[in-house]
Amino acid sequence: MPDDHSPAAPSLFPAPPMAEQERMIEALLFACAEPLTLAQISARLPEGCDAAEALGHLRSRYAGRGVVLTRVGDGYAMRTAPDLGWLMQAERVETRKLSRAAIETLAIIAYHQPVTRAEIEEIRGVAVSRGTIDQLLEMEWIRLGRRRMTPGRPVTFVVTEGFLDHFGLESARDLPGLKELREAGLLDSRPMPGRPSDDLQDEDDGQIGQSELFED
Amino acid sequence: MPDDHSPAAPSLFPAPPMAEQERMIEALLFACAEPLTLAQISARLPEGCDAAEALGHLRSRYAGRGVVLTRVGDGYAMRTAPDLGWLMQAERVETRKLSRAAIETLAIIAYHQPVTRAEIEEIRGVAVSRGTIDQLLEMEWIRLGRRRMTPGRPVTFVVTEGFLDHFGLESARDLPGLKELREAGLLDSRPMPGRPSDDLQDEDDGQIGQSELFED
Amino acid sequence: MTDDWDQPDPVATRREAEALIVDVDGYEGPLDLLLTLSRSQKVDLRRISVLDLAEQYLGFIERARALRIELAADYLVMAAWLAFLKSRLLLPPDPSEDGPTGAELAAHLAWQLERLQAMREAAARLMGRDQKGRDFFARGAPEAVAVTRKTLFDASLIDLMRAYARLRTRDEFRPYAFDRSDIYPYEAALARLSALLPGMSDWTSLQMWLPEGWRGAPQRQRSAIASTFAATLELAKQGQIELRQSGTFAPLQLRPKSGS
Repeated sequence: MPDDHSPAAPSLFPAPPMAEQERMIEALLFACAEPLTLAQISARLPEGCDAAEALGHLRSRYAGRGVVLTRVGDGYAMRTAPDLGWLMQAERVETRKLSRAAIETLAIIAYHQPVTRAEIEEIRGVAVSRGTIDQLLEMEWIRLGRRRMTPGRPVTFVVTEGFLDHFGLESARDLPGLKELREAGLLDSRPMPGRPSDDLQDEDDGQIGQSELFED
Repeated sequence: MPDDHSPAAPSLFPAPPMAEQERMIEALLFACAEPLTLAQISARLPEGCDAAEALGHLRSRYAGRGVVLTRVGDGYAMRTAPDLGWLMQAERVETRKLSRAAIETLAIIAYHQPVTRAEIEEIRGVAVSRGTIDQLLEMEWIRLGRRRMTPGRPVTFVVTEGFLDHFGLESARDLPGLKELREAGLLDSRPMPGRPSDDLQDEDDGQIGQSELFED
Repeated sequence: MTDDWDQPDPVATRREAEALIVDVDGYEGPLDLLLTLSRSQKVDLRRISVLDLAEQYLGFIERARALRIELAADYLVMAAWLAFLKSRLLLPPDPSEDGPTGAELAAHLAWQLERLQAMREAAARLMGRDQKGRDFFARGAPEAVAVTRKTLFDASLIDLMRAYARLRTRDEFRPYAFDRSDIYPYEAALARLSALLPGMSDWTSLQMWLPEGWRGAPQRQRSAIASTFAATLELAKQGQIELRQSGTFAPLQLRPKSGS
């Protein structure tokens, strides 16, 4: 809003002062274990609040503290500072051990998303075993993306906000080494020389998908 | 800080600075499900720390914030500031799994939309209770679609944006088909002995059904 | 004879063979094996000699075959493809032949290996990151101040997909029921024949006894003949009618048995 003094929708009460808005968001984010989006936060605040600005203040207030305000995809959450993880040994939750195949499949989905099962198999050079995709879906680290507009219209997979949250990523763009991999051409989909058409189509589609997800 | 150079118990390493001790306690109290006593906090901090003093600092740091450091019995915990309790009122939600009837009905609507009640019953093989449909309508996961141009002009059901949002789908056509469910290991059925053609036909059927439904 | 002593130790041979089995099991397919073999060249994957790599792989497959180790089909497919690639790389290119050159195919394979390697490294880096619940933590005691009680029904995508899969699976196992509209039941034929019997006196052909509407379409007629024939056998057994046939495939005739 350009002018705070003339809100678009006139309200019966003036919006609380910024310091108070900050307190409210602080309380909300502390109370929730899951990230809250800007829209969800705004919906809970009184009318006329500027959640985005208050969030900015809150974020700098917590910079360098034992608990920090982090961004997770479209949401915001409070998390303990990563350098203090050793203090919380007792709170550690043992996550299910993922097989090597599952970890590689997850990485391929994260870096190549949206990606089809056939493409995952192409990259790994082996069939994706039963239950691997199932397990990742169940952990809610991956979800279904748009169907690919190629013959057979195969389903695609993308990573979720839960994945970003788990690995402390603000967005899929922040995946480690993404830029280098892309520059090295290792995220392209190159058809085998001499193999025609539908692979090329695949490639185009894949690139559109990538740019949609990764470009801002 | 009274005297950093002569700790009570001689230690091999100097205790972390007070600001660091404060950070540690902040993280601990944030991450722990239960209130922690002074003794418990001390036991988890590195040797030579003064938990009581750090707690005092932390307490004044949070004074007047949206979250405050409070004493709970013998322990300490972070709690929402009492004046902001109203913010958490809508927080109290009890999550329950959808009944089997409801999830099956929902799945049929998602895969076959627009679909009439009679068609749902035909697929499920049992009557669909009024309550089930009402519940899904109330959750705003389904809504009424166009009336079917057949005798009686029955109403049809389709899934909503809210449904897509909840299940992380871009569109209902991204749901995996029968063949893909099987490949993903979600469908464990083997073709019945001696009926291979039938099974194949079924698979095809599923796909034809899907494309008929979703092609525009 | 000292010759015996020159023979390789059978136990050692067997051990070697077993090691190879373990190794083949340890690889996740031919591409993984190729990547492992490529490490022996100790160069950047971009500068790797695909020809050497092909030799190594083919050598590995040969050894496995010599030891009679069962190799999965995809290992053999890759061996065939590498043998083809090797010939393309070694022979001067034939200008009349179209399709990709050996160098192009080799470059693609090198790129595939590099990509797989890159994804493995990315996976390792990903798992090496700080993880929630291990290195950083969410609120341990999320507050949910109770006042308004609202029941929220929840379901996940996997629940939805499983529900649908379950429904469709049940469909596949639905007991087989055939279309009965073209079937003339035996019970009906018996009832009909018994009812008509008193009005008949002389030999009549079985065909005459078929019900209305079952004499036209071959499928319906076949069913009616079969049922009616079965019914006549039953009535003959009961002593109510007599049956006769003048020759093989001749029309079957029946009449009520005198005295019945």
